[in-house]
Amino acid sequence: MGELVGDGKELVQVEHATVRFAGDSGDGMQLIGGQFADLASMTGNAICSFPDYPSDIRAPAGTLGGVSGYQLSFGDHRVTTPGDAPFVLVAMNPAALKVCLPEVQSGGIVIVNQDAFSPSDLKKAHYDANPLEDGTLDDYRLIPVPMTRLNEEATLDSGLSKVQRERCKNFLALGIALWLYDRPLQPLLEWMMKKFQRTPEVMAANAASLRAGYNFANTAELFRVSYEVARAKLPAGRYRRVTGNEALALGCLVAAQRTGRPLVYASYPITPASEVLHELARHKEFDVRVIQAEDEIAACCAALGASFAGAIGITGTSGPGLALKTEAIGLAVMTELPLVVLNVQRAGPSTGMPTKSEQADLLMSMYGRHGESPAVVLAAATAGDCFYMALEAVRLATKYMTPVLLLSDSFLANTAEPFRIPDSSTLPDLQLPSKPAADQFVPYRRDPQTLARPWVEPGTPGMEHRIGGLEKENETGHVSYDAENHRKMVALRAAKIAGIANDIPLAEVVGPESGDVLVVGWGSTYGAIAAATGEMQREGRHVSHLHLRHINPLPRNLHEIFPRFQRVLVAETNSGQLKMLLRDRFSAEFCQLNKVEGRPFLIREVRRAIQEVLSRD
Amino acid sequence: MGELVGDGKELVQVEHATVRFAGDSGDGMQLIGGQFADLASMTGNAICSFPDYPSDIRAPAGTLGGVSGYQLSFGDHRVTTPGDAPFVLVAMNPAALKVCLPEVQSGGIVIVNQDAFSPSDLKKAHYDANPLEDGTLDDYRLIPVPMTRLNEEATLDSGLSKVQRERCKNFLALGIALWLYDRPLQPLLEWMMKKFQRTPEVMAANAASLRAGYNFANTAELFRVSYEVARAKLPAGRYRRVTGNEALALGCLVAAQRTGRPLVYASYPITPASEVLHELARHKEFDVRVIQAEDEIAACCAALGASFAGAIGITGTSGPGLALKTEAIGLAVMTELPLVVLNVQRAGPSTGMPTKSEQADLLMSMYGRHGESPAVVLAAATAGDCFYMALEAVRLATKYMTPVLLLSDSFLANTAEPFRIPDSSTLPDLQLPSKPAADQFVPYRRDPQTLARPWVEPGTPGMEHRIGGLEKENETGHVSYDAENHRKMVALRAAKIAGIANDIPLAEVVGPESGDVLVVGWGSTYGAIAAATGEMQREGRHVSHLHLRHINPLPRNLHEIFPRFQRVLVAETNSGQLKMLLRDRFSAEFCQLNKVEGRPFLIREVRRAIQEVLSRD
Amino acid sequence: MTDVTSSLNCSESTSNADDCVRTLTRKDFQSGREVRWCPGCGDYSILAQIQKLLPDLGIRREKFVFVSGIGCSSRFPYYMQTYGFHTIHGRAPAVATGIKCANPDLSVWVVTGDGDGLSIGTNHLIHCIRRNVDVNILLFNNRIYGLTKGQYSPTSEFGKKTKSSPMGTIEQPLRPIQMALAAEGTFVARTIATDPAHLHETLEAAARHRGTSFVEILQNCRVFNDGAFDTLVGRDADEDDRIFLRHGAPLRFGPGGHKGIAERNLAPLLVDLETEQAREEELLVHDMKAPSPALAALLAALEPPHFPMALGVFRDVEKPTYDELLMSQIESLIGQRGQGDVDDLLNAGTTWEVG
Amino acid sequence: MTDVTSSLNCSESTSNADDCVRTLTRKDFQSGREVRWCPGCGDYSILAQIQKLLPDLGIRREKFVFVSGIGCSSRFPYYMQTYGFHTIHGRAPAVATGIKCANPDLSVWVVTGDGDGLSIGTNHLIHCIRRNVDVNILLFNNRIYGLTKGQYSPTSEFGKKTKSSPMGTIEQPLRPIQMALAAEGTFVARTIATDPAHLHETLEAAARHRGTSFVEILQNCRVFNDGAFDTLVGRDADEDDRIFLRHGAPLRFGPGGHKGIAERNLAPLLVDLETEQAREEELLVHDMKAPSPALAALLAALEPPHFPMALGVFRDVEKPTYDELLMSQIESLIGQRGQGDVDDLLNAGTTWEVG
Ligand SMILES: Cc1ncc(C[n+]2csc(CCOP(=O)(O)OP(=O)(O)O)c2C)c(N)n1
Ligand SMILES: Cc1ncc(C[n+]2csc(CCOP(=O)(O)OP(=O)(O)O)c2C)c(N)n1
Ligand code: SF4
Ligand code: SF4
Ligand SMILES: [Mg+2]
Ligand SMILES: [Mg+2]
Repeated sequence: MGELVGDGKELVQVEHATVRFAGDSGDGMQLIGGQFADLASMTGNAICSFPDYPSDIRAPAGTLGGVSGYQLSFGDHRVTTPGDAPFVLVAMNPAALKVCLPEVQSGGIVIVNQDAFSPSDLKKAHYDANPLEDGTLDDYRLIPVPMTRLNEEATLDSGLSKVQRERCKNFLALGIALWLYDRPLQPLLEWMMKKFQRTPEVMAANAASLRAGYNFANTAELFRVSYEVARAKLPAGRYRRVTGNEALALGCLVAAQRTGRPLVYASYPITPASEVLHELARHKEFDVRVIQAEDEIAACCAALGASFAGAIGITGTSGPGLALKTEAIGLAVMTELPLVVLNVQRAGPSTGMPTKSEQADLLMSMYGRHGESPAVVLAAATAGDCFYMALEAVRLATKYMTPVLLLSDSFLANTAEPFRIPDSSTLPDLQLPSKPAADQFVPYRRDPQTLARPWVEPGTPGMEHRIGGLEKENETGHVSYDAENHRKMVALRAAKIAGIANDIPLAEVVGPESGDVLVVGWGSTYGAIAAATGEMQREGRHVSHLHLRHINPLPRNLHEIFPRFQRVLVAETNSGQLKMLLRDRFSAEFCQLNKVEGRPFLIREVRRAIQEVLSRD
Repeated sequence: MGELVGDGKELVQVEHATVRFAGDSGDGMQLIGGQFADLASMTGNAICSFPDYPSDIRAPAGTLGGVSGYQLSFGDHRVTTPGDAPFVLVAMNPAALKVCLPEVQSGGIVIVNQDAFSPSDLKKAHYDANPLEDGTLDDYRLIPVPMTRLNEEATLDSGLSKVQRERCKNFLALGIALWLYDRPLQPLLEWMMKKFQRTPEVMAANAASLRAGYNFANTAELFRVSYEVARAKLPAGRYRRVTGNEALALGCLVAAQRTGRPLVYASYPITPASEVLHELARHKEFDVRVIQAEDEIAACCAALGASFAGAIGITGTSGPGLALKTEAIGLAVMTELPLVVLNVQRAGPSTGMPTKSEQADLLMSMYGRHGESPAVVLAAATAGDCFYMALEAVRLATKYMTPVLLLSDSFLANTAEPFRIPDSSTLPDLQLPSKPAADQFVPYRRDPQTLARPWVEPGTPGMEHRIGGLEKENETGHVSYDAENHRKMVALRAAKIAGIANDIPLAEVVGPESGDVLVVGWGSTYGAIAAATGEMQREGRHVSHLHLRHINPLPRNLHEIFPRFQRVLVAETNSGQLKMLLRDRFSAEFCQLNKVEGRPFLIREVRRAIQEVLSRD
Repeated sequence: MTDVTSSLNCSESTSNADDCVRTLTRKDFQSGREVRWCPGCGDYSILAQIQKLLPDLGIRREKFVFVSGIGCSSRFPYYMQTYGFHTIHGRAPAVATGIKCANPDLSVWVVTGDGDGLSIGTNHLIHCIRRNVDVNILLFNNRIYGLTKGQYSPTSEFGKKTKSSPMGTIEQPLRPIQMALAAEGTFVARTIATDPAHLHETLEAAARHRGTSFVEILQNCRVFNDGAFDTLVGRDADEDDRIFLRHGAPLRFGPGGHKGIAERNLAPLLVDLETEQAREEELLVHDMKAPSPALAALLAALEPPHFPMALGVFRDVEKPTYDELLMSQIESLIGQRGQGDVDDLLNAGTTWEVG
Repeated sequence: MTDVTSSLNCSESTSNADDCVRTLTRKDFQSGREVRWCPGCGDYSILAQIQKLLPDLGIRREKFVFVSGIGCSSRFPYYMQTYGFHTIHGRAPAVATGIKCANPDLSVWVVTGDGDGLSIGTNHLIHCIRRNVDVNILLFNNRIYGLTKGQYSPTSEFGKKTKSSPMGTIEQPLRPIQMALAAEGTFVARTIATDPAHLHETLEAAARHRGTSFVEILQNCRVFNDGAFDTLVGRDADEDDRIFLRHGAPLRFGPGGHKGIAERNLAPLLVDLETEQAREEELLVHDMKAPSPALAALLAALEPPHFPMALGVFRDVEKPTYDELLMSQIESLIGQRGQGDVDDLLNAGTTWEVG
């Protein structure tokens, strides 16, 4: 149902919308996407966005390899994914159109820069005919806009060079989108003021373009309707936008601050984990000591050495790097030192598809070490959760003197979502256990509660001691090859990790406490599963969602929950790794939803799987 | 029942006996142990032996750390372990007595060199009192022999130096043992002839010592009885003694020979795998190309490079080294090249107990790689089986173009047992599939039967192509980030490995085809499980044994076998790794027998576990 | 590289004519895959020179193998119509060693980067050079991590600001030539992608050398470290910043060769020949065969602003190669013992007959 | 190592008196664990000298950390009554880097072997030296893999017969000193376990140096490579086989110092001073501060039979250390921005209020 707007156009209420901006790497799509996202958030919508830029090496302008896109989804209720399919596509050139069109909803709106469809442009995008004319777009509402020309006119007397003016084009596109979703320009203009302080003429030109786009949409009657997405009821507070990698970096930094120890982050660059390194390198005022190591082995060893010396030692990487860290993680298990290993997963095996997302390192994180070598394994569920799970990783590592592997993935790393900024005083307390007195100190004498050994760093008078990778004699920590002692130590190391189950939150069922299907997920699949189960619950289906953030150890209460559901659907973007862990420990009727395509679940894929399971027997 | 022997002593028939020789590293215990073993074999017994020498760095003479022992078990029927507990201990000094006594059967015979029990000797062994006098040995039949003196007398006119003569002492001890078990000296004297050809006086002195020991036992009435172990009914043929590591090396060499390709064995030394490297380095006349690499990463990469170039590329290591090879093994998975990785397991985690035995690298072999990265996993059951499994590893690697991990362990590596020498013509045929014609060649076009891609090595005209670790486009092998293609390739790689189940032997049940308990084992636990289940079967229990040599993929028929038994007892020297794999795939009532002490199962431990399971409900 | 004569022989040529070495052209070495480096990347020029060089080596095309690690530079093999292996980060020299030992008749080329070869891969690079495995190693040095979008590398200059060093690096750069010399490389050279002629001649010398040839190629990363070598060659070049090494020739450089390098107490000394003609005979004379490492070490350390950067061959000496020695041990043992017989081996040592 | 003065201060001394640096003795550094090297192993003498040296450094005992990899040599930390970390094979320099960055006030020592440091660990060793992390690296070079019972190592001489090279190795040995110099080590020295005085003085110089100190210690493996260095020091020593480097002194050696080393075209030249007194002033003068690497490179390559092996300090120069620079960046940023405030950081950038 739509109401009449002033100038006779209709304003249609929608619950939710998905928009994608796409153009050449040089076109500034990430910038305007981010601005639209902030604006939508500031004006009260729930949002989630995902940038996808060209994989690795920069491709020539105008080619398919060079397309850079930014998709966001916003709505009047909780939005947990960037959206299955855009309703609006803004394409700055033929390549962008070609790459993105397949995902656009049929009947969706396609806004293109018609000035960028010259024969040579078309050729670069491998178009034989002009898609604006050959019927390619019949199923869509095509809105051709002479963006280049409009932008030129709008910025004519800005005093900038042609090239500089050309660069304002993206704001013209943004202006159109803002009109379409009935958004005010003011906040954006203010942001520009700040951003381009030092270059007022650039500011002016961008503002002119922005207005030009907005007004053009308004006057040229491009659209029969414009859309309104009502405010969402979000928890009150101050918000910012974060990506998963930003949140990981923030989490590590804040965690170290709360322990009162310096953070030593040792890492070797690798896609998609490098941003954590970049981010932390920028905050040395927090006594963050960043080591760019010569390789992942050195990075993990340096982090472990730092932990031995009393700092918060953290290392971050992705699959191929994790492979190289396993031996050092094993050393952390034997020496029972705190160590946090961030693994931002990417699609494998081997070098695989470095920029694509997958959850296939779970079993490696659990078992990818020789010998009986138990460690804590955690997984962040959302971009914002990366922050909290980093705190949790440091909490468990230091409290239990153990390596902790924290899993994220390429999708989480790049997804941006509004993050409710916590007041640091409300964050978990990471007080470190106090040291024993020198005359009480025995290197492997454990806290009866946690089974953790004392953390006594070099520099502490009177407690000089030696540790290493050879089996330790119980309590003394001396080297021991004794059979009985080995049995005991293997058991103690296992018991220590298992015992952590008593110190983590119980698993939560979202939806009916019992029913037909319980969808169990972990990590970045949270958004799609939450959306799919949420929808079906609203449709009255007996479908619930349980999301695991602690994988080793698992929450204590799973054995109570699983029996309450007819079937347990384990959904993960791998071939069934969590399923295997669950089957080993629980006897429920497990079904699987697996996707190994280097892409996250779509909401509809999860729905379909649940329906399929519901329709069984 | 005993019969009278000539000189009035009794000759007692026993089915089976276990003897241990122990002394200082310098005392030549390994040598006489080996000779006793050969002699027992040659005179028709079944045998199994295990040396245990000081762990790593050489300890001072006479100290506990310096004790070197050799235990063997021989009998009139199949012998599959070195024996739970020695019936006879020959101890050359107090340290040897102290280290070995705890394992000797009470009532057993303890032969010591009484000349080596001076106060200073006792002190080195941390004996406060002389165990020969203070009742320590009350539960045993102590036979003190003045070995040093007897040896001196026997070798007096050998013309050798005192030091050289001192070295003959071990043969004196051997002489006593041979008399005790009623063995002829002749074969041994012949062996000496050969062995000491170039030094006749050394030969003479050793022979004199040997006779002296034998005669002393005979005349000095040391023993009321001597023992006879009747011939065993063994498969006819020519035999030799092999350790697991020798058999691995032989297997790799012979396998390569049968493919007609050179063997490139690239390795970095590590206990307990180094002997494979040493052994292969000695056989260059078989065109064995041994590369001692700078580390395990290089070793695995060099072996893989060799495979790419058309050779049989094999690398060998133990746990810590396997950790470093995982990334390269992943590359082998993606490039679908043949690669054999030998992992002689040792006790972990981390550096652990390098000389001790454990089976705790199974899950790492299965899942210790990032991404969905399936590989073949095999495990040798006995020392001799190491030879055949090496052949099997090369067969599967080359036929299916896949990495194969072959697991052995420290116990198998060092156990020596008689090996029936095969006629090479009877060994499996390892013919390589023929290459496609140049115009037919597509790098990732698969054989419909095996799903293997063609193996075309550089140097082949007209088939130049490129491979690598990035995801491959189906068929062409070009780099591809396409989602659908990735899904397909992940599935194809998995299907290829799963399909191998049709090309491996069905699992065999030893004992009743159905019953109360099926003991499932893998790897080096074969001997103890076979002995325990064999005994209990003879006692009429409905207990059977199934031993897995192929772990990924598993034999096709397990799902038919498991239901036929009330309970399935999975026995392994780890915390339950195979059990986890089985629980994920089969629903039987699984019980576990796990031992993580750096030591193999004793027969009685397996028996006890089976009894415990039998006694349930 | 492979013995040239051995593979010139066309009698072993197969049906398809273009395999006959005489007919090979540059085009024969283009894989046809779309070359995917950034516009203006220095890698293009290196690819072009290699494709130009290979036909002249008299080696059959199927005998070439290009092995690389991971990095922009390491995409190289995909563009060559030869056998190629794009391996994992830093490990190409180890893979190449395995390839060469499996088939010493191949011409094996390693393409690596300053991160691939001197950060994660240093160990393999050094041991490959030390063993003198007969492979040609090309290290594309752009002094940055390109593929991962611009972190500093072990060859980045001290203080360089990058994504991972916002306040500037605090690490002294490694000098690839120094490392290769210290590992006693038998062929060690430096060239630059922007000087096609020098690049070509250096690559050819490397190809003709038996044993490990190590070539550092200065290469511009247009996107993340643009202009790093502009003062050496090209429009903005300063002739005082470079010196070309020529075996047996005195060390002269600068406009008109009016400058030279002498030595005092084994430290380099700049000589201005315009003002001090006399001292011409004091100039050091380049000797790439010098048995002592001192001269090469002196040259490897020369760098602007105080000295010119040396381009050319630092060392070129003959030593037996790893693969030769490996095969000769095999042959000599076969000579002694004869071709191994499996049954004899199985029956070796103490054996006995049962029933 | 740690700034001595800073830790001499006894006011911060704790109750247990023996922590006060003035009272420390050799015994204070003995862990009491039974030392488990083979009888006659060269490692014993190194352990003794270290335990003798540490009390004299004026550093509180709790500030010493010994880090090792895997090998006989790497058991070292267990015998020291200091903090110690017996890590994994080849990785000690990386672990030590983490330790030093976490607490720059510690005196960090790395103990490694020729296999641990120059085979599997080469990469970390080189990058640690290049970064000039303020740690002391002791490489026990026995030219063999001891712990794994006698395979050849990267420093084993060419042709050596070992368990893994029954026909002799086919690899040219690495020269540890050359590698350390090429990585631009700020302190590079060689000594030998059988000369306690020289060992002690070299270790002390290493300890006093700020930045990475690299010391190659020639060490006899009694069991698997006995006598490897007998001609250098001890009963069977030949004075012609060794030369002791002294800063500022001419390179003389041999009985009565009657021989010396000069140079021609940067190649070493043997001078017999008995026959050619005159040439005395031609002798090279050792300069461990030389900015050019040529002299050190020349000396590092000297080896019997033609030349003596050089013992002593090849290079000792001052450069800022990695850990200093790391901390100074932190301090300067705190200077600019003030101590970081977590809430400010969380609220940085674009934020907005909801509800
Ligand atoms: C084990 C592993 N670690 C890290 C990476 C990520 N990575 C790929 S290339 C590269 C560095 C590339 O730099 P360089 O070798 O100089 O090559 P360039 O791109 O500059 O040509 C890194 C860190 C990886 N692919 N694998
Ligand atoms: C990852 C790994 N690979 C191999 C080994 C086996 N290993 C232990 S020490 C060693 C070499 C020791 O040689 P060196 O460093 O010279 O020390 P040394 O014993 O001679 O003092 C090897 C290969 C190991 N422990 N870990
Ligand atoms: S990033 Fe740099 S090195 Fe990589 S392709 Fe682009 S220009 Fe070349
Ligand atoms: S093996 Fe060699 S290096 Fe090791 S402890 Fe014994 S003598 Fe020393
Ligand atoms: Mg680079
Ligand atoms: Mg050594």
